[in-house]
Amino acid sequence: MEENIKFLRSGILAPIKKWGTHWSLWPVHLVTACCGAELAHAFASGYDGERIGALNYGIARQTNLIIVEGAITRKMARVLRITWEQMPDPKFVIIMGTCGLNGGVFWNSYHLVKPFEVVPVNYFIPGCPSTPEALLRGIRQLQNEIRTGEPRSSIEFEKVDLGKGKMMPVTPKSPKKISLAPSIVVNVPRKADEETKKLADEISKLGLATTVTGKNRIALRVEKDELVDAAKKLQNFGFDHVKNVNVIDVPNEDKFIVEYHLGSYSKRELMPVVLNLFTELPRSEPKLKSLAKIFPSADYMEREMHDFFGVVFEGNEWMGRKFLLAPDTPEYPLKKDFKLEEEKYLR
Amino acid sequence: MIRVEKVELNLVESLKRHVEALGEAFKQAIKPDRVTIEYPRERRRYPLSFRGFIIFNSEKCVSCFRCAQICPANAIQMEAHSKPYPSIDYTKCIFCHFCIESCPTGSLNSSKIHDVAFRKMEEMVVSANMMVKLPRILKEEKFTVDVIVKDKYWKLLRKKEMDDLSIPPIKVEVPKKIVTCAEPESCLGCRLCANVCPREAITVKEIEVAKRVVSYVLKVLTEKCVGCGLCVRQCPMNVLKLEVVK
Amino acid sequence: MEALVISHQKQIGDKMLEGLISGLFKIFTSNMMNIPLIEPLVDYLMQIPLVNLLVALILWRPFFAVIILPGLVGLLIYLLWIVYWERKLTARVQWRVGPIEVARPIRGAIQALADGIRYFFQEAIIHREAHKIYYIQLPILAFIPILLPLLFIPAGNVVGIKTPYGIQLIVAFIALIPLFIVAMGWASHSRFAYIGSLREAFMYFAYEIPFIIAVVAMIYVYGSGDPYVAVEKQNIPGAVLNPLAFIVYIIAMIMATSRLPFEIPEADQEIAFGPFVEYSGILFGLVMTLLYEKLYLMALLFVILFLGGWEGFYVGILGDFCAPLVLFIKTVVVISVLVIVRSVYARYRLDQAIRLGWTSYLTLSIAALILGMFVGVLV
Amino acid sequence: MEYEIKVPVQPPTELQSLFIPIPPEYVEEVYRSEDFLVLVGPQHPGSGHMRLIVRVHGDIIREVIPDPGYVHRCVEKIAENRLYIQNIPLVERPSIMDALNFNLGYVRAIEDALEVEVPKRAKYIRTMLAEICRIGTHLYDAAILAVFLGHTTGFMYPFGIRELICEVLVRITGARFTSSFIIPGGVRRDVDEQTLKFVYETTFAIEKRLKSFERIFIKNPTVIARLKDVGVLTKEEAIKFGVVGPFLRASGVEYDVRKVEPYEAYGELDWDIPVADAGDSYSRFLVRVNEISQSLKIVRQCIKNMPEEKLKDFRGTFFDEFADIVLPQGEFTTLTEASRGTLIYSIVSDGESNVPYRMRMITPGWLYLRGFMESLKGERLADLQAIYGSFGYFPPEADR
Repeated sequence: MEENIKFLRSGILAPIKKWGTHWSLWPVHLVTACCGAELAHAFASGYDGERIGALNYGIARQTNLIIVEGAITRKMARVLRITWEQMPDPKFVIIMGTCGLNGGVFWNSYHLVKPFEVVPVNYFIPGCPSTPEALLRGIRQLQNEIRTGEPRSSIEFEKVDLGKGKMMPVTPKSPKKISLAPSIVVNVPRKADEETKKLADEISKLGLATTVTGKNRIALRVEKDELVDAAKKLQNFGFDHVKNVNVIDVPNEDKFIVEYHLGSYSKRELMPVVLNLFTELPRSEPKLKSLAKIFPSADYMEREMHDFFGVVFEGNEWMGRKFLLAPDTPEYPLKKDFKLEEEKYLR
Repeated sequence: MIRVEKVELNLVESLKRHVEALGEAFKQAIKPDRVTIEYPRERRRYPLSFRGFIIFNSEKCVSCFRCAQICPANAIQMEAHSKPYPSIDYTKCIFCHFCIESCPTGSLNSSKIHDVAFRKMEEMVVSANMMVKLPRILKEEKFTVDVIVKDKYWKLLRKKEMDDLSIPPIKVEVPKKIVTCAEPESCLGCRLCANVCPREAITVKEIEVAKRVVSYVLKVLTEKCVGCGLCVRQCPMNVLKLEVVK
Repeated sequence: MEALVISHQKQIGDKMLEGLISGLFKIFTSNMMNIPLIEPLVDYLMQIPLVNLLVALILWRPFFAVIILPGLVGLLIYLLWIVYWERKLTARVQWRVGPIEVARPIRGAIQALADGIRYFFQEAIIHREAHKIYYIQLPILAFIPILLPLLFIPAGNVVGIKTPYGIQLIVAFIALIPLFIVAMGWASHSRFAYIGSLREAFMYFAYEIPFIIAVVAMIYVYGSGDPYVAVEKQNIPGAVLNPLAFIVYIIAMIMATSRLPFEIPEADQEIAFGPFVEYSGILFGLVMTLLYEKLYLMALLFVILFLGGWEGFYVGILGDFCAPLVLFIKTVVVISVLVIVRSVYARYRLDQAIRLGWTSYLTLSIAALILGMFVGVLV
Repeated sequence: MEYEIKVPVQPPTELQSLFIPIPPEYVEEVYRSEDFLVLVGPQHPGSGHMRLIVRVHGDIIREVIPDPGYVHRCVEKIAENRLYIQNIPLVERPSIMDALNFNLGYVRAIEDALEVEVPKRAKYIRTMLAEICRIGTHLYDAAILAVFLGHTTGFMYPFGIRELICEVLVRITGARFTSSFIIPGGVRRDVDEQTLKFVYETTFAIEKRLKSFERIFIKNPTVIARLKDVGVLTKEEAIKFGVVGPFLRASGVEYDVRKVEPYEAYGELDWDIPVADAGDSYSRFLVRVNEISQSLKIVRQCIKNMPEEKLKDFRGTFFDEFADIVLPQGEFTTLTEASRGTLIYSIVSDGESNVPYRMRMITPGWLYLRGFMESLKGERLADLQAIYGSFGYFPPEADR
């Protein structure tokens, strides 16, 4: 078998094989992130990658090129590897976009892996997103590599002598200022127009204490146990969907603030209003009744918040299981005690 | 409000639409409205506002760290040459050009280089000494294409010329500033400002005012100071200030 | 003594061989193509022993029809052309260029060759759960129903097997092809292949009956299943004689070869090429061309039934070669126009296609049949 | 009469080896009830970067369980570690074709907190850019819908037209997609007259090209056959599941943030919101097609009514102006009508740090995911792609 492979690589038919492979690099349809938009541009009318023989094709078995379009998350890494293994030999990988290189703007994200650790890579293309020209250049370089056998970058930097010296003894301070003991208040009263105030008064009549936090923004604090009742009351009042479920972690006060932003589509006067229904939970026992039964639109966001903070929404059937995150992600990454890598300003 | 009506197709309408669609296809097949830029053979001319690879002018740089600190991706890190100069890690750079926008002296500039493929990740970390000159890239093109819209019709105009990929540096009009000490009495004498200064323009002297009472005198060498503001940002007591020089 | 016996046997052997060769030669030459253009060359080659047998074989009409034109060689040329042309035409409609850089002076015409070579040299994966034997055999076996109809397709006096039931036989053999596709899906043992096979089977029911009825309608028009009669009677082209059958046949061609809008069994975006999902390398190269080959066969029959077959121009210098050439050119032109549907239509859903097949389409085909009967009486 | 056939059922083992967020009991139950699980995506020609676990009964979809998170890049956590200004490139990454709407929403939240007054010219430029992005995104979605229906020309035409939009963006902002152009208190730099004229001309060129697209795709009978009466969401369902944007309007709800809570220059311009009643895939698509023409109208008006004013150029002073933004204490929520629907930014600040304490970003994709899943129930398996495309679901946007 090895002899056969050797024959294919360097035997008498090798030039024909090289010629065929080089003009027929078909990228598999594996969209991994938003660089896919530029990939589509590169293969659409504007640049038409088919000109140079690269035809974007359906699935792994019939293709020979993977273009990793940006970020590879922990979930996607498996799929990338499976796809790569499904592809028949000879196969090539090009990574486009900074997300796939060192993360780009997501460089310290907890959910990204580096694709060059998952599959062997032939070419790297910078840019966020890389322009279609850059992608075509990558394919072009790969063609040249197949033809000539020597891999080359398409850029050469010219060095200029800038002298040698030392860095200053003190590292300059980071521009970030982070309060060590932050006090978080979500219902800071702000001035607003009359209509919002009137509406807030009307809602107050339901027996709920409201604060006007801006034009068309009303905050409403309830105790943990009253949340379901309040939600039912507000539903009768006209709020019919949840726009947002949010949890704020305040470790120095040992609490979670759980917010439901309610809105309305059915009542015209309520349409611009965002009502922030919030409650506080102890950090040690983050449990509350789910609102997914009353507002089905809250369902997925509750699952997401469970992923991020470990808050248990009792009654939501998805509790205890990961929804958005991969099984091997660090536990509850959005809690304040989970720290990300800090920036470095010196090399 | 526009109400989008529900479409009901009868046989005649349906046939008409079939004919329209086929007619459009045959029209395009005979006389195509082609919009393709055949990249390796021809290059699209991007405007001068294009955000591409970054060119560095070491003479203007004051090592103020602004580019490194504003970078959202932390792609710019300072590297020691004769002074600390920025180096760009293109494995992280997202071409937002906040650095260029932040540079108070205009030492960073854009270029039209963007179509680059690297073989190795290590090659993508570009030091300041490699950014001074416009890098050479592989060019296969013979034409330059302009996108023009004329009389409501979109055309590609091909010219047999090579596009110059450099962008003339934009003049930055920021008045020169130097640092002064606004409240000398609050100075702690921690020497952070002196140690962080890339030009060694600050000296801190200790003066014994009375017994066991020490005061510090902070002296700025105005001819050395370039107004980078690092000391101002570093000072824990906020005693330093940047002032405009006339 | 022994030596004598051996030499005697050898003599007998030689004689038998000689007899065989001369017999074959007689068969070949009795039915040889007459092409004035290459006659001097043929005459010269005929004087060289053994080579003359080969030349005679190639120019033997049945052989020429099946292997050269409109048979296998024609099929190969057609394949290279149509894959390229389809991509190029689609690109043209879509405001772009299509494959070109591979060979710029000839507008990239050898793109299909490059893809073919790439497929040929690529690893052919047989995945663990596939039924290994059938998985490999079926793409190759599928050539049987492709080659069999070629035997019966005549081009002038160049024909494989001459029979008065030619049209019926061609239709019967073409109807075998979907079986192989279904079997491929089964052998692949994959979810999408399974769904794709089912879809292929359903589509088969949707188009096959109207298709056969359309052909029968034309047989009524000509009063015979003999291609020669069909072509002879087409002073007015069949398309004009029975336009309904003409339309039904075109739609059947599109449906039977999984072209858009009826690209349901493959349905790239829905079930990822259905029965062919697991194939790779040269095996995929074979199965990918299968439907193009089917299209070729159906288009050959289409030209014979509706567009006057090989009757067209006659160039004296080409002699017998003219008829296959006319047939081939007509076929390729028909297909080249037909492939434009790929860039015009979206894919129908399976149930829509079947409903279409069993209602309006079947009605249309029956109307075509009735019309065919009337026209048959008149012609 | 139906006979029950008792066959020992063995769920496929390959399901265990994949990261599937459903319990094995569910898989077993599905296989016992004559159903079939089909995994669509993430490597599938007709799905984006997400997995859909489709439970089918014959050809009819019983239930769809989404498996999102394949492009979850932790925007919210990262935003807590960056300066306010550094978050601008971050928030536009989830949906790069719609970058300026995403950018605008975030910047408006900061401006709302700081109570900054934006120059009128800047407001018009922002509106214009947001609408250009809206056209671009609707074209992108149309293209994806087309390719899901197997209509490759329908894919190429919108992307061809998008080249013009990219050209406009690159001339104004310098980048094809991710421009990070809108900053608190205005835009990064002024737009000159020549570019504005080019944009004005371009709107007509786009209109002209769209005519071809209309003939070959929008009005194509095969497209209508595939999309009509498929994936219907009634008005009540749409409200219940919190669907947003054009998809909500396609179900008959007249809700558009630009109308109910006008921001930037939308209150001063003359335009309409298209609304359909059917709630099926085709009306979802047509609503967006109609929005494109409305957006073109807005862009033209913006250019015609553009006030003459000198805008500040931030070159050189960018760091000093923006690095040290500190928001007052409290929570600031803004609603923005991004192309695919309501985009919500909710920034919580502690009043001392120059990084957000918590930035919650809810994208339209995440909001209508539930409605999307519900609309699939009871449809055929082949319609999955048609409905997927009609929602224009873009996983990076939904996963953030």
